[in-house]
Amino acid sequence: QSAELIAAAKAEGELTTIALPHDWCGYGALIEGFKSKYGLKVNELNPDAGSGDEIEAIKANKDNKGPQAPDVIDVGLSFGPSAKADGLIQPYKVATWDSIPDSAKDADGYWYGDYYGVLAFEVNADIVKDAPKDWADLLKPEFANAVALAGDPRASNQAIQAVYAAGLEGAADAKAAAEAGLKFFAELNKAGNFVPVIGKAASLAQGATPVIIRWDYNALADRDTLAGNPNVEVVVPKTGVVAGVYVQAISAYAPHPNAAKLWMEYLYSDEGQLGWLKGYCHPIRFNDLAKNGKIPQELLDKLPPAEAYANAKFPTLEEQGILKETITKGWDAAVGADVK
Amino acid sequence: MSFIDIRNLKKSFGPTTVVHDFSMAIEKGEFISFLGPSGCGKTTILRMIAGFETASGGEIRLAGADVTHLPPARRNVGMVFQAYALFPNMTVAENIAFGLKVAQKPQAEIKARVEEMLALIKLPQLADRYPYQMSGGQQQRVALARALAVRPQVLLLDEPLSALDAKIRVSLREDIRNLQRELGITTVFVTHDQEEALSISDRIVVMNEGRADQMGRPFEIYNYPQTRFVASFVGTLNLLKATVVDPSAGRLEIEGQGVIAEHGAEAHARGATCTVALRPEAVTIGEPGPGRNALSGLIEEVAFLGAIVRVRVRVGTAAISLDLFNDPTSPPPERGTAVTIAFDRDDLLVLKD
Amino acid sequence: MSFIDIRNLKKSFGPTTVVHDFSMAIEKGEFISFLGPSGCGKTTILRMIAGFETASGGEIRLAGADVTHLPPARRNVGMVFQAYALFPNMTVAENIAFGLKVAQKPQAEIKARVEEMLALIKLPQLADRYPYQMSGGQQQRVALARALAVRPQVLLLDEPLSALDAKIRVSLREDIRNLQRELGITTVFVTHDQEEALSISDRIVVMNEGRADQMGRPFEIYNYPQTRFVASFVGTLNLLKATVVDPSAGRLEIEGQGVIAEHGAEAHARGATCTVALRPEAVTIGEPGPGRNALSGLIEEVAFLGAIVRVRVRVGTAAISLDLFNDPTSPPPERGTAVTIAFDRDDLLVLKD
Amino acid sequence: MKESRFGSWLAIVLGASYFLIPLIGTFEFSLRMKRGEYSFEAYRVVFSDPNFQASFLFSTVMAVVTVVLGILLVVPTAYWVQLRLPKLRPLVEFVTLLPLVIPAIVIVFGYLRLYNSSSFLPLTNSSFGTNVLLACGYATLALPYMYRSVESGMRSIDVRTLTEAAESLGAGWPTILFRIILPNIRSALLSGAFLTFAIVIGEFTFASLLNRPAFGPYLQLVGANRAYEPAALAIIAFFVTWACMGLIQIVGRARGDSARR
Amino acid sequence: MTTTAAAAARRKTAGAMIGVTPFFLFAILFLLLPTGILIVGAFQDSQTGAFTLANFGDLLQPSILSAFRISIYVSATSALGGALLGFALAYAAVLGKLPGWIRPTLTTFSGVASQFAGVPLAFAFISTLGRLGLVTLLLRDLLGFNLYATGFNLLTFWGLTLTYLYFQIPLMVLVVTPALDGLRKEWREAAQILGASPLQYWRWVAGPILWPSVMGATLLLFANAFGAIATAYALTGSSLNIITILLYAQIRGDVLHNANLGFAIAVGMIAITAASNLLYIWLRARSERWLK
Ligand SMILES: Nc1ncnc2c1ncn2[C@@H]1O[C@H](COP(=O)(O)OP(=O)(O)OP(=O)(O)O)[C@@H](O)[C@H]1O
Ligand SMILES: Nc1ncnc2c1ncn2[C@@H]1O[C@H](COP(=O)(O)OP(=O)(O)OP(=O)(O)O)[C@@H](O)[C@H]1O
Ligand SMILES: NCCCCNCCCN
Ligand SMILES: [Mg+2]
Ligand SMILES: [Mg+2]
Repeated sequence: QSAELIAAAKAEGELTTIALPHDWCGYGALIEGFKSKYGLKVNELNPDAGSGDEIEAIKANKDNKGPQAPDVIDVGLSFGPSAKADGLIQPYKVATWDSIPDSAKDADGYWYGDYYGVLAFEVNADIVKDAPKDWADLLKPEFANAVALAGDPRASNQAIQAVYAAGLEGAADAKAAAEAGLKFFAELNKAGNFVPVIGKAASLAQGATPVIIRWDYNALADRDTLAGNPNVEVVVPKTGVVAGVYVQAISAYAPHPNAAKLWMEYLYSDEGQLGWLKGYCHPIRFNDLAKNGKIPQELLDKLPPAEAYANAKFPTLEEQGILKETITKGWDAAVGADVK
Repeated sequence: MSFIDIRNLKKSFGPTTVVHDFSMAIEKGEFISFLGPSGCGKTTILRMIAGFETASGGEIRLAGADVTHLPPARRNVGMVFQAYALFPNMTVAENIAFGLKVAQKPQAEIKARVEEMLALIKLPQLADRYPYQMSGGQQQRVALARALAVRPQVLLLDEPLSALDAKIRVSLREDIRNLQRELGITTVFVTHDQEEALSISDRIVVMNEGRADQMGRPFEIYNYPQTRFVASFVGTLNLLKATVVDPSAGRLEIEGQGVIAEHGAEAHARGATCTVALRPEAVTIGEPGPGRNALSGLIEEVAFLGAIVRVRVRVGTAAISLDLFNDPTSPPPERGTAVTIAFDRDDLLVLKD
Repeated sequence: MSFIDIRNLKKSFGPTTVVHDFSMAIEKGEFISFLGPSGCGKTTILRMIAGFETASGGEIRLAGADVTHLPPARRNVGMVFQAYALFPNMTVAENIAFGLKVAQKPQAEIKARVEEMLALIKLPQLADRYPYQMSGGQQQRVALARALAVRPQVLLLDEPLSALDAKIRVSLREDIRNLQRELGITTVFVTHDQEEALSISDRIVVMNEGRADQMGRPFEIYNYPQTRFVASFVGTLNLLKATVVDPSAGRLEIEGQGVIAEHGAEAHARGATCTVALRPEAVTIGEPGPGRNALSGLIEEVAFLGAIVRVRVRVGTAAISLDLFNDPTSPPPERGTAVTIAFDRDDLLVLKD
Repeated sequence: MKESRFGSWLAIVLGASYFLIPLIGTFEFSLRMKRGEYSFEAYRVVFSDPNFQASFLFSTVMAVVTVVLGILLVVPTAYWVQLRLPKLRPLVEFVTLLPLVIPAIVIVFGYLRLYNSSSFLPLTNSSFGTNVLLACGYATLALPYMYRSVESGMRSIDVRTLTEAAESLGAGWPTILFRIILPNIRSALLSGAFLTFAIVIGEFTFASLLNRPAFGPYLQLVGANRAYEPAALAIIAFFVTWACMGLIQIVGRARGDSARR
Repeated sequence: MTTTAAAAARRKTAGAMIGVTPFFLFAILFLLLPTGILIVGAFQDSQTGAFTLANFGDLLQPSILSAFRISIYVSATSALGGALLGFALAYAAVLGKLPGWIRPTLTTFSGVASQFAGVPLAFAFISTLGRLGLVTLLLRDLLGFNLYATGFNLLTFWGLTLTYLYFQIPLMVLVVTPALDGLRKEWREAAQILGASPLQYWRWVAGPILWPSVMGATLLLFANAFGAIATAYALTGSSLNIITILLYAQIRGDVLHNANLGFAIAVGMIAITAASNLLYIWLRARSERWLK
């Protein structure tokens, strides 16, 4: 990183982030690392925010230079292009730009993929002796009242992808997969296996949702947090492996544009990328790092086996649009409880 | 110019008009009583003077200034409410001190005044009670003390003594009167107690259905009522039908018995029917004599009222009440006794209408 | 056995005892009045009879049954509250009908009774008003009607007429009395108006600081008070210091002027000082004569009270009030006139203590 | 009398069960942080964080400020509406209900558009200004509760008569409001204060998006993806807030306690 | 009325207007203007920002309509239940002749509980009445009673309502206590002495007097539940189609994000609140003729 950028960022003195839960992809450690490395202050806005919030926060703070205006955002893939179209983000190409796969970045540098993971089963191994290995297993009677999503398929990208993943195997296209996924959940629900609660570490530990379908990195972080109480097993299903990519961008109205750029440099440096990996997220430069042997073995050992990722499906933007349309609209009919 | 000048005051609540065209002028330092039947508008007028009710018409002037539309707090008018309206969150002492505190009087003065007031209402030992801990009469006295404490220019008292027994009532009314004289507070006093109104007032306004029927000094009001309403409302007047036998001689007939009226008969035609009024205290049992009329009748009812014993005598279809002084040694005649009653000719009032 | 039997009733609010050891027996159909200064405990006793206040001691029996701890609704007692307590959400008619509705009387009967009651209180035109739309006196009458409408066995009236003018008050108290007689309702009536108590009651209880000082028929209470408190509270008694000159002859000296008392002097020693009582209505201006005492003095104050004119005469250091009947044609002597006053020997009451 | 007391006890006992059992459930879970035994480990973790105290203190101060602001806004309004402007009542009531149905996030984004550093009222320019904005936001959120409590309190006293009595003694409206009306609607004010206090202590969205170090964001930061700590925090927050209210109650009671009917 | 009297009345009103000015100023600055932005947004196209009514047209989608319906249903049920039970509790505490400490304990507790919502509340109920909840297990193990065999399920409409009651009841307690305090003891006494049973007293006297306050409080509860999101989201997140979840999905979510449609939904919610407010005003006007 250029000394110039560091100096300019230091002059700004602080960085404002939004929607970065500390348990998410190792963000807690990354933020700490950034702070101590560059001596900048980091304002963390609403860690609970969704991608929509992040976009709205930029809009709302267009004219605000105060600490309420986010400098950087980390949003679901589809939000990148739309934010660009709305002029809410500004282009910046980090030093390691070229090692980011083209499929995961905007050619002009407005947004760029940051990390990905696959949907996995997070299992409370104290309760579930025999962890499910594939989607079909979830339908077994032994998983009565056990399976939860980590979000609401009408609102959460993660949950939508989960539905998609459940129907992916053997589906002709995204729409078919989405429909199959809905059918799967309808069955799961009918079988009494589906628990319509938002699965969380607490409900997992308490036993209300012993199986949660969520990003593997969240599941793995949970496993560490819970530290064996209960024992958590993270299983990537045999089939229907879906990967989700989030993208990083700098607000067009960033009050601290240089700090934002520095943050991007930090995240996309080897150090930053490994930071995400420590949080069990596959950084976007994973292959580049792996190729260059920059990933410590003990980090690799903690990840699910690489072959689980081998046939991971990265839905395209277009496919995402179809999923969103089909699943958000179809969900209520599939599993929603109606009130007479 | 009068101190309080009320002109053509009107008040309607929706469709019902409760005060019609009320006018009166009150001099500085005067003590005026409003006397009138329940619901005739006394409280309403007081509330308009105080500023709590907006007049529907007319004008109120205080010390020369038109205050018809001034807010109450700026009229320097004190008021004691018919329903006490003590502040429930304050002790007796705090209630009394309130107006002084608002006026930012020095602490010492407030303390002294509160004590003085507590002594006046004879409740020094209750200074720290809350309203709910007191009897009705005690609350009423505190309300009075609270209004007096600020020594307003104008004091409006809405039946301030109604919950008190005769003894404390007489003593308080004298205290009010003295304080009022001493400080020159112009006072309007609403009461339903005639004796109170008659004994304490400079002038009395007798009200009837939202109008002033008569204003005047107590003696005038009592002895020379100008309307039938005043005559019957103030005191316990006997109103009797009489037939005019000889207008110029004042000869009348009541229930077939001849009487003579000193004045007033000449206004009526011979043979006409008229109403005559007779005060109970003017009538005696027995004691006829020259210049007096006598009627014979039957004692119908004897009511012991204390100093007075009220006897109702039936004369034909008419009932005549008369007052005797209580005398334990010679009790009044029993019910059913035939008696002759008598009264001076000039006590027989022939009414105009 | 009496209908209402109150034995050794006590009531304390925290540290202060407001009713001490109150006992009395009331016969069925009797009309009893409580008379006593403000704060003496009248309301408290009524509330204990009704069951709103728990007695701190003693017992209340109604029709033979111990009701000391029975809830109010099961005592079949009616009550008119000092502060009216009308239901603000109901019209006048609904208020009056309430007790009948509760008793599930037929609609037609309720309607008839309400109309009857409205006529009784002379407010038929206000049937549809809400309490806040009425004057104080009107509200009080409604409260009375509401209690009377259910025709309870026992009626407790806490100053039910205090907000009314003399005229309607007299007429209402007669109505109450008639209804009470007719229906045989046992009634306890609290009033601060002596005339009212004296005229309406079978018996009167004079209360003082939570105790019954004297119970008796009105005539007794008024004319033969047994304690100094009763003597001074009921009526406007003149209490004078006298020196006993000759006990057996009843010769006393008041302010250096000799008088004779028919009775009571013999209880005192020669040369002793005693208190004598003299009712204002027993005293006349002038009119000395055989069997009468005379004192000379100076007229100090003349108060016009309506039927009566109250004159205060100063005799040495003492002030003696006397009552004259109002007579417009011969007004009372002016202030400052020297007069001789006279009274019968047997009107001079020598008190014991 | 006996029966009615029995009914009351029954209501209280049933109510207490309904309210306490879920708390007990949460509490039980919060003790399970150490495998196979009950411990206060989760509490230790929570209490050992210095930010816990700091953020709770910040929120407490905000809560007190908000309570005062809320009272100043609502009491005069409810008073005049009751006394003189009954026609405005529907409007005021509707306005006070709005914060319940408008998502907080919409309101706070609205604030950021209106009071940002380049607006006519650049409240977000300084942390003091932002605190002011936050307090206003909280007062807005508390408006429905505060207004309804105060309104039902005012309805229960004779506002008109008390006002007239005070006016006739020369009191101006501030005196009437603060010396007469306020003390007589104490229980209503306490209700409103409690509600406001609890809202502010737990509020997350406003504080977070305005970037203030409040307790709500702290809870979120610590708790979001943990299992046992959020339970412990919930219990702690619940009881600490309760204790604070007890304190408010005592302070509120100190004056004029005996004036109860 | 003469002109001067009318002028005076106007002036009095104007004086009072000044008194309510701070409130309206505040409401405009911190509530209405920010909300106004939202309302404007509801009329804008999400892409172009041009004026459109399409967002409102979108409200007519069956899923959104049914979400409105379910939200109203949940809110109304929990408001009525909360009002009833909260009133009973408040009554017991204020008028139930209970020991003095009960009331302050209850009101302070209610203060906290009324705002206890969202994830912690959902979790508390799951730990209590979920399939592995404390009570569920106790019933099963001690009494051999299988709660879930009765068809009970926490994660349904009734479960949500039961959970909502946790904050609705205390809210009712707090809002209605002052009104209960205002019941004068003379009214009760007067009713008693006229022979009324407690029930009759409540039916004819206390009930009608409290009715406006109770209705107002119930409306507050309704709006409170109507606008609630966190609890429902955490508890029955993906199974119950309530309107706030849809609204949040549009303005906050990771997927949908059509803020303008979200705003239109919010405007719809405001309209429903306004309608319930109107209903309340109408009901109250009918029951309050006796008030000044
Ligand atoms: N708000 C109102 N709406 C309708 N009528 C009313 C209202 N307030 C008072 N009145 C009527 O106005 C008349 C006058 O009332 P006001 O209170 O002045 O009487 P008052 O002379 O003081 O009587 P009282 O001696 O009984 O207190 C009464 O007939 C009363 O019923
Ligand atoms: N709750 C209370 N706490 C303390 N003292 C009280 C309480 N209620 C009444 N008292 C006192 O008890 C005494 C008797 O009150 P009560 O109301 O019976 O008087 P009363 O004879 O009816 O007087 P009034 O003629 O003034 O109505 C009074 O001195 C009063 O101050
Ligand atoms: N910025 C990371 C993607 C946003 C997801 N939000 C997670 C919220 C956790 N509750
Ligand atoms: Mg009056
Ligand atoms: Mg009394």
